[in-house]
Amino acid sequence: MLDKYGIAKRIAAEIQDGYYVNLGIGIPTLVANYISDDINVVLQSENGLLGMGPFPYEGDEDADYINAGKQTITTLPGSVFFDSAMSFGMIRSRKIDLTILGAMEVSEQGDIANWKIPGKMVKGMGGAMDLVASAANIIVAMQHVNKAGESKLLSACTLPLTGTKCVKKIVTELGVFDVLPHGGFKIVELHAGVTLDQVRRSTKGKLVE
Amino acid sequence: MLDKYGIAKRIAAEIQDGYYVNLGIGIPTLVANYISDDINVVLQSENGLLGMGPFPYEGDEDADYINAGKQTITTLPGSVFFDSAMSFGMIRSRKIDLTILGAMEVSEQGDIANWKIPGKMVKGMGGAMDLVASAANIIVAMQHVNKAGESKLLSACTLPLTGTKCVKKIVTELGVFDVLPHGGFKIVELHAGVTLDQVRRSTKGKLVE
Amino acid sequence: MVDKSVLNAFEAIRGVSSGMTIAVGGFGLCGIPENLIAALIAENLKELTCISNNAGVDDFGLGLLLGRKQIKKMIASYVGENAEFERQMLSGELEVELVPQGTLATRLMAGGYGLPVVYTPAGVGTEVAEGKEVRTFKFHGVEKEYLMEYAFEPDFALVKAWKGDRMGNLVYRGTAQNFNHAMAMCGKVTIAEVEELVEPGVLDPNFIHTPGIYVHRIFQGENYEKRIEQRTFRSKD
Amino acid sequence: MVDKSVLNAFEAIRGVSSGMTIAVGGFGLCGIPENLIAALIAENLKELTCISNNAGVDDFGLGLLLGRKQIKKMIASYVGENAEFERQMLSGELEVELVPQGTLATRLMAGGYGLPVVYTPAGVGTEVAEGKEVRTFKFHGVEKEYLMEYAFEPDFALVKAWKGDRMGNLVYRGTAQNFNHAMAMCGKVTIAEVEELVEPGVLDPNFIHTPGIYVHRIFQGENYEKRIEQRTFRSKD
Repeated sequence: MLDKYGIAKRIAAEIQDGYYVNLGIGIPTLVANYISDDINVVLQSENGLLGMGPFPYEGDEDADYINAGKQTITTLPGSVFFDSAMSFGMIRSRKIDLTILGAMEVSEQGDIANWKIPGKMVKGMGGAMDLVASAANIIVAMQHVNKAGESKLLSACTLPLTGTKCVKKIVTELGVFDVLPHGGFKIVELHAGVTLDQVRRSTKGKLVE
Repeated sequence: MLDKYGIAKRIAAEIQDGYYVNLGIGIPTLVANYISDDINVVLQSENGLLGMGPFPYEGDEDADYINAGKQTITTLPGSVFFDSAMSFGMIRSRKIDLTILGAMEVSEQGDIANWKIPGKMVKGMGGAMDLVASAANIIVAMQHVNKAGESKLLSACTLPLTGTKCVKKIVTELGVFDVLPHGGFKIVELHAGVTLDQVRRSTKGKLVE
Repeated sequence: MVDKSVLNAFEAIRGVSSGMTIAVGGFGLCGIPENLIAALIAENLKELTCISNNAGVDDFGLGLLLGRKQIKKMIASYVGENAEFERQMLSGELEVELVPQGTLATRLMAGGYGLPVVYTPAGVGTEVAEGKEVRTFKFHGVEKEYLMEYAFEPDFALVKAWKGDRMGNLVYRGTAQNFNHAMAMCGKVTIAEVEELVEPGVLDPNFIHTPGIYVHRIFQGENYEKRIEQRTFRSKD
Repeated sequence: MVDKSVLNAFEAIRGVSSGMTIAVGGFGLCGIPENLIAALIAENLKELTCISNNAGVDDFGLGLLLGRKQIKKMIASYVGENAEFERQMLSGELEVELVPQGTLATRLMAGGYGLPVVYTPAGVGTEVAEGKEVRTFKFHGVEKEYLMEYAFEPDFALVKAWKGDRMGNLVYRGTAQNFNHAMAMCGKVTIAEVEELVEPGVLDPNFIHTPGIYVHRIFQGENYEKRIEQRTFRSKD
């Protein structure tokens, strides 16, 4: 079983040399820390930056240099700033090779719900709907079950959708799952110490073993 | 009766302080020479320049600095270069206050034909269709009759159209004419030495005296 | 020179009146027009519809307007970083229209590019699609559904740039560009505040982000706080 | 660093083959990719569909490809500055599709912005509208007709910039930017030749025209002629 750092590390292994990657807030942000030094990757921040660097040194924070999570960041050689319209232009035109984001629910068809819980304060979808509607490749990083112990891998999402038929892969604390083109969560691997039975019990949608 | 320089000079008098103006090829280009020093005007060249300056001094010509007529030009303080998409973006969003261009025919409804003569080599419409379709205010600079002596101010254009219901004013060697909202060429002024009769004979479309 | 400079924020917002729709630049608290927001407060304009990616925090940015109940409706992609916003929304005092961030940016850009509508795949199959035209296009080799979204045409656009000249040419710095450029392009009237106002010719004509033709008034702002929302850093060891 | 630099034009055009659709940057002879055009000639690629605002002159630019009958179809806004073009067009050897200049630019931009179609008023009521969807929108306070035009998705985009870095970031100079930026954004594969290739970090991240993400291959061109089509000047007296 993996903790959130383990999930982030496992996802980092999916990133290939030359990729442009958009990392969502939460576990996806952690992925940046595990990208191999042997490959070259460019991180996009949808508020208008390609080539996101690490946090600045203490005292060097600059209010004009932030990421989509509103955190102060730095640039790297070759970084580019641009406006929001171009940022989503490159997202829509599928120039981002991989999008990694969190989710509350994923369906066996690849639908994703991650922005709204009816009855609770809704903060908004931010850029998530644009990202999931356009990305060529989407990996979801999330816990396999919610705080109430209910599966987040479902036949159909119960929460309002963020996008449909878009998630390609899910990495949870239990394992790695591909969403099959015709539906179903295909077990790609189980993490160390995880039993098939554990995954079966935690997965409500169709599991392909 | 005015020559082409006179027509250009007369049109220049229509330009107001603070205007952004797009000048077409031919007589319209000459208009720039007659803009009063008392007003501030910005010339747009649709290949990607706001703030077109005069021709460079001999020897200073720069292949990277041209206007839409492919002539070498210079910039002025406050000039801006941009790409073709933004250039026509500002044209379509009606940021250009005045467009001045030549025509082969204008109809009493304000239709304009200036790009194609069937049976002759067609060079293309360039930016003319975009300009006439979007400009808030269009003045046509042209001779009143063509080389065969036929009126170019018609009930309906006979040549393939560049745009419809768009021309607001016409300046010819004979006079200045407003195209009325419900059709017709309203005589605004006759140039020195021009008789009403002369205009009547040279105008095939509906003349409003 | 076509001189668009005005003295200050108060002169700049002349004509902005209660009930209007205004686009306000910035992403979070980054790149927001601090001086113009202060002037809207001082003039006590009410019933504003604000198009802005976010709604500020309780004591800064658009949160200041919210606190004074000057905003009737927010059109944004991500809100609720402040308690008063949440209270007003839940009580029904504040109308909120949530728009995907890319759709928001593209609708603003469309206004500036003279495109009446755009088609985007964002929100297809979600509640964002409700009541909207859905149309299938083959693009990038895939048949896919798209939503038709209308261009924004705000009465005023209030933006903030790093530098600008008296002719209205604007240059942004870092990620403070964000929504400011697209908003500047689509305002019926666009007002820009800049950290440094320069004479025409100082800015390199090759590197202007927003050409002055889109900007109607410009002034040099003062006392920029440029607050940081999430100060993250690493230690130097 | 994601390094996109290649040695020269020949390496850059690998994969371009006869029958493909290519977008070629430039306005007149300004900002054309001279080295890439030379490579297309040397490789003798045929049956090309070229999207380019113009078609060069008899002995320069795309005119060189026309002279060797390498072009099957031109999609352009203004052509015929060369005699061979006229001859081929009149004889039916060359197919020509004339597109309003703004429509051309916007369809290219649409490709790069992931917008499958755009609506433009250009050409409404003219022969350009034939066979196209016409739709009325209220925009800028006016009800008006617009034509639906499709985004371009050329197999390759061949562009020329002033400077670029190995990561593909591009900067243009003066009006040589013209169609190059929009084309660079929409190529399935975009190849950029630059007058000066620099290391990442040399170009100011605030002032990049085309972000490297849009560019797949980049190289430093050589022997630029940069021919002037209409040399106009004034005397110094």
